[in-house]
Amino acid sequence: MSAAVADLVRDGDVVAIEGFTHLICFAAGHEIIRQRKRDLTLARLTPDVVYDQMIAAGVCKKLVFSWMGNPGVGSLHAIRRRVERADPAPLELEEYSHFGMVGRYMAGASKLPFWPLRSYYESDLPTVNPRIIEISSPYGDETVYAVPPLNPDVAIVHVQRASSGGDAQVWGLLGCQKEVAFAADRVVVVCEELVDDAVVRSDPNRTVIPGLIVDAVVVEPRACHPSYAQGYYDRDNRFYVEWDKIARDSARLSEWLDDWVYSLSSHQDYVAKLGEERWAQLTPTERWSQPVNYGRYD
Amino acid sequence: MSAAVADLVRDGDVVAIEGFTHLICFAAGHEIIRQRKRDLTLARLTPDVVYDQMIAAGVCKKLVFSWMGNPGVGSLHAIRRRVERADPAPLELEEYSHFGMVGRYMAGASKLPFWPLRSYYESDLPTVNPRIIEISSPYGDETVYAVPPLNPDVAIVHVQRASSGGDAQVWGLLGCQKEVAFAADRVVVVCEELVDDAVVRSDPNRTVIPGLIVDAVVVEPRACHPSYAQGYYDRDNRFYVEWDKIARDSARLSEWLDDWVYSLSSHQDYVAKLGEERWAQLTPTERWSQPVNYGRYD
Amino acid sequence: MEGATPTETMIVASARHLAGERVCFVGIGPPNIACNLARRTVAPDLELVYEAGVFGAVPERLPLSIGDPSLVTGATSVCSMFELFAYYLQGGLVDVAFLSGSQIDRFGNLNTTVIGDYSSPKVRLPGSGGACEIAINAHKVFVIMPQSTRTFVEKIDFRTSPGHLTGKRPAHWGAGPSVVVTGLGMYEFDDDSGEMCLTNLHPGVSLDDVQQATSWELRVGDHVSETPAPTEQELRVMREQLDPQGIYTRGG
Amino acid sequence: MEGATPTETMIVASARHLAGERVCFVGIGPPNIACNLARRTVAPDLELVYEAGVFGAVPERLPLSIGDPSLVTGATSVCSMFELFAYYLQGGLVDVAFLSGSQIDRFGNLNTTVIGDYSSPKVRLPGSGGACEIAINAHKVFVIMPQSTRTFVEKIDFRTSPGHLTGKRPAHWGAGPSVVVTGLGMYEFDDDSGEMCLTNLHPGVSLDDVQQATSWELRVGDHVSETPAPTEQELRVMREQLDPQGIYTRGG
Repeated sequence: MSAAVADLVRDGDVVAIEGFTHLICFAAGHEIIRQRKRDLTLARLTPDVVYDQMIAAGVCKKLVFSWMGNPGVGSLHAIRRRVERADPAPLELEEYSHFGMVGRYMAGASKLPFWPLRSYYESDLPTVNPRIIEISSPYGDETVYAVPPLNPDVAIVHVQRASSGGDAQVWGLLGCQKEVAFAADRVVVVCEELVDDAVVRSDPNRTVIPGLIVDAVVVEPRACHPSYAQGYYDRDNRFYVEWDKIARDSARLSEWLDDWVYSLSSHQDYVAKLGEERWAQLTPTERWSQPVNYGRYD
Repeated sequence: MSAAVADLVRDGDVVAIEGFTHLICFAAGHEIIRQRKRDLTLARLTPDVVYDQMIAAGVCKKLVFSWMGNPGVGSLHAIRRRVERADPAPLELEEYSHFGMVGRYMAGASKLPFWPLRSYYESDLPTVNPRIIEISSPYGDETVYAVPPLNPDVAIVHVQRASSGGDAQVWGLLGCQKEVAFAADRVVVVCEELVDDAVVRSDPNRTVIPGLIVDAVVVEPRACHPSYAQGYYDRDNRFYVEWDKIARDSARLSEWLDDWVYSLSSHQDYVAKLGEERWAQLTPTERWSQPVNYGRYD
Repeated sequence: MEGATPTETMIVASARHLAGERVCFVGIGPPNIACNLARRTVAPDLELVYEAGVFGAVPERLPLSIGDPSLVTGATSVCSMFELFAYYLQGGLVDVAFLSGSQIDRFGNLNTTVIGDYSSPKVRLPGSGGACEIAINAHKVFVIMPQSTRTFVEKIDFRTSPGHLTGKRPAHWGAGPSVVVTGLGMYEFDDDSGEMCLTNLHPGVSLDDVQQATSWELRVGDHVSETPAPTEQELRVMREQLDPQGIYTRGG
Repeated sequence: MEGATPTETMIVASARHLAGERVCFVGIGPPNIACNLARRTVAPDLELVYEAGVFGAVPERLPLSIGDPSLVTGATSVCSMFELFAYYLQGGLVDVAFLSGSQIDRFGNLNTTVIGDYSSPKVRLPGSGGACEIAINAHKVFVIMPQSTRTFVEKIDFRTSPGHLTGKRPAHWGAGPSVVVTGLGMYEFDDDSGEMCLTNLHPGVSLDDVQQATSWELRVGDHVSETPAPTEQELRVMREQLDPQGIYTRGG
């Protein structure tokens, strides 16, 4: 992770760590903090705790998003301090809706100059974001709204399993992992497990990202804590609740960053610091998919 | 199949039997011929042998498509006779490219008034199809082309396995099975195997069509011959080659329709008439996917 | 059994309104409990859609976020977010969607973006998420939110999700907010004026109470009924199965 | 080993042109054999993309259609046709695509739609399929087709797929046709005029032969080489592994 972030994330980049509640690569966010990257524009549908941490640590000057919050808990206090009180510095916002952000990634991935959707009518969002523009249908009176493509400099995408070549498979919630990867200039795939190419090729319909577009493959189990990886570990709700208290107080937040990010050298240290008991509580019992027969045609 | 076609396919309908080389439901085409439906508009990216048969049988007045041919073999002679010589009747054509047809289904499924793509520039296609229209990007000088939504009255979609509620799973080539089903007013799912709801639910990422949008579920194994179903049977190339000779001669084609469609009462008869030896040749050896663990969260 | 809290009454009243509905776009918290309560009572065939990309969820526990893993395991279908928003929501398959807000006006327009000015907000709220497109494309919208003069306001500070605008919505949108359920009562919208209109008072709540909790002069229906109190069965399902820790229903 | 047929020479010459390429959008027939031959010779890392939605195919037999099941089993990824066209092709990941046509003009514009008038055609051809978007979006296009005065024409009857138009292509498209390989020789396109220019004659073919098979006055490069004859190894791979029945290579 350290090498991938050092090589591929540059000061001033547009960076997207995606994953809709699922497969959010907190370990990558922590490494970016540790390497003291600066002036990043962070993109993500749902800036949640990982972006609150990164923004508190000062890596970010601008946020592109559609919903900010601590999901199921409340607010993101570090972000709110910057937005409401410029404390300790202002934070630029560029705001869409979920479907708008999805469309932006899809336009980026498809090299389309815009993406059309039926949203934003009579909302105040286009008035505060002039990049959301009403356009006409060529087939009648109807109008739709357009959003512009989003092509991050770097996308960091967590997946359950990948081959050493970067062919990556995901199950459970897909979020925008595929779309952001195809839209980005540089792609880091972080996986729970490195598997043989033969495992990937046994089920090609499960492949979400081809190694072709991947610049680095990082094997980092449990990298999504306190988020989750379907089948590997559960969401650690206790952490989300605790974060609310930590983040309300900027001194306490700094202390947390010291204890859990700056003073650790890697995510393995973080995993160890959480302790095996905590991990045991987060491990689900198994529930396997029924396999399918692709057949051999020779 | 007989009841589904009788109930759901009506004279004059726009009907799409989709499946890109894979999962083409020939049995549904034969049943439509047997029931002597008339004045259908047939939509499909690749009108191939099944549409040559249907068009020869006189069920169709108009074809909406992007590539017509006998894949890997040559022409579709019954269609060419109608287009080149109005023999025995003219056939109206509405023509796009593959990506244009895909976009039309996606616009239909998404209730968008148009779908944008980077194609058609400096091609003669927009000059012969005025529904392909150049539009401007709201973000700069760039233009793209728009195609209009396609919402078939009926989509007939073959899948490998489905639950009795119509939740359908596909692996191998996906074609536009999902997009056409969401775009259509009425949906017939034809499956190789009916499975327990629990099988579908063991792997929700594999579900392509939810029963919610399905009007009839037909269990009809081997319904795609001479096309194929990944893992179940191979493409019967011998038939495609033979069809070239059959279709060149309209008398011989009529005879074929008598022997293989009109004089049979169901697809089961067709399967039996082909003979077990032929089916044995078409059966691949097994090649199973490696299952994945979704985990139980309770 | 202990009597219902206002939140419990709000959830039960919402659940009952789901009778006869088929496809429901669910938010987390009270709407989620309402939907799962409805599946066990008035709407056994209700299919739950979550914006994370899940159709036909059958969660074995109370999901703690909109993308809880328990929504995935055993679901009918998991698709990309694009497909969920494009084919299910925009495609017109969603019968009812739940929305909430920090502010609502008499026409059901909702604010989840900011309190105060957008560029220098007093309180920065989460933003739209999927709410803007949900408000426009779902066949109808159920609003579920607490009621006070801070939430029921004359003029919302930001219109995140359009309701009945200033009285009428375009015909090619979904029908918009059809019911608002709060801890005090229930409201529907007048067909002609698009204005919120009191139809129900929850047990123990007076007309004066709801007017006191509303910043505009409330329109009152001809026949305001008392919401039937939650039954023993409804309370038991909610307290024992859906929210045993009382996280959402009793502020636990 | 028996000498090469013109088709075999055409396939081998195309395969050699794939040296150094990474991602190739494959059509069925000769292009498919050329790509698989290249993978076994000059371009072992070549990734094959098929419009049916396959990336990284490793077919165990010669695929008989663009969507043969052997393209799926063991592939790296199978995606929807939308994703294939949008993310791989339109997104700019395809380095080389093979196209063919019933007619080509000196600028590499291709016709696969009709011979004669569109509304009352003499011969109705298959149409675009994916060719129109491939011609515009692939980084470069290799054309592989038989050569005669019926195929190399002064003016094509229908422009299905744009080549170098009347000399120049817009800068934001892919670079367009870069090489044309026929049974007689090979051509590249002049950077300034966009015109097809003979670079190679296949063994035993004269300049007069190719001019006789071309409806316009052919432009000839300064240094026309003879295409090196297919090697024993190339012929063996093609005849023994890729097309043992000679379906595409020897008209079997």
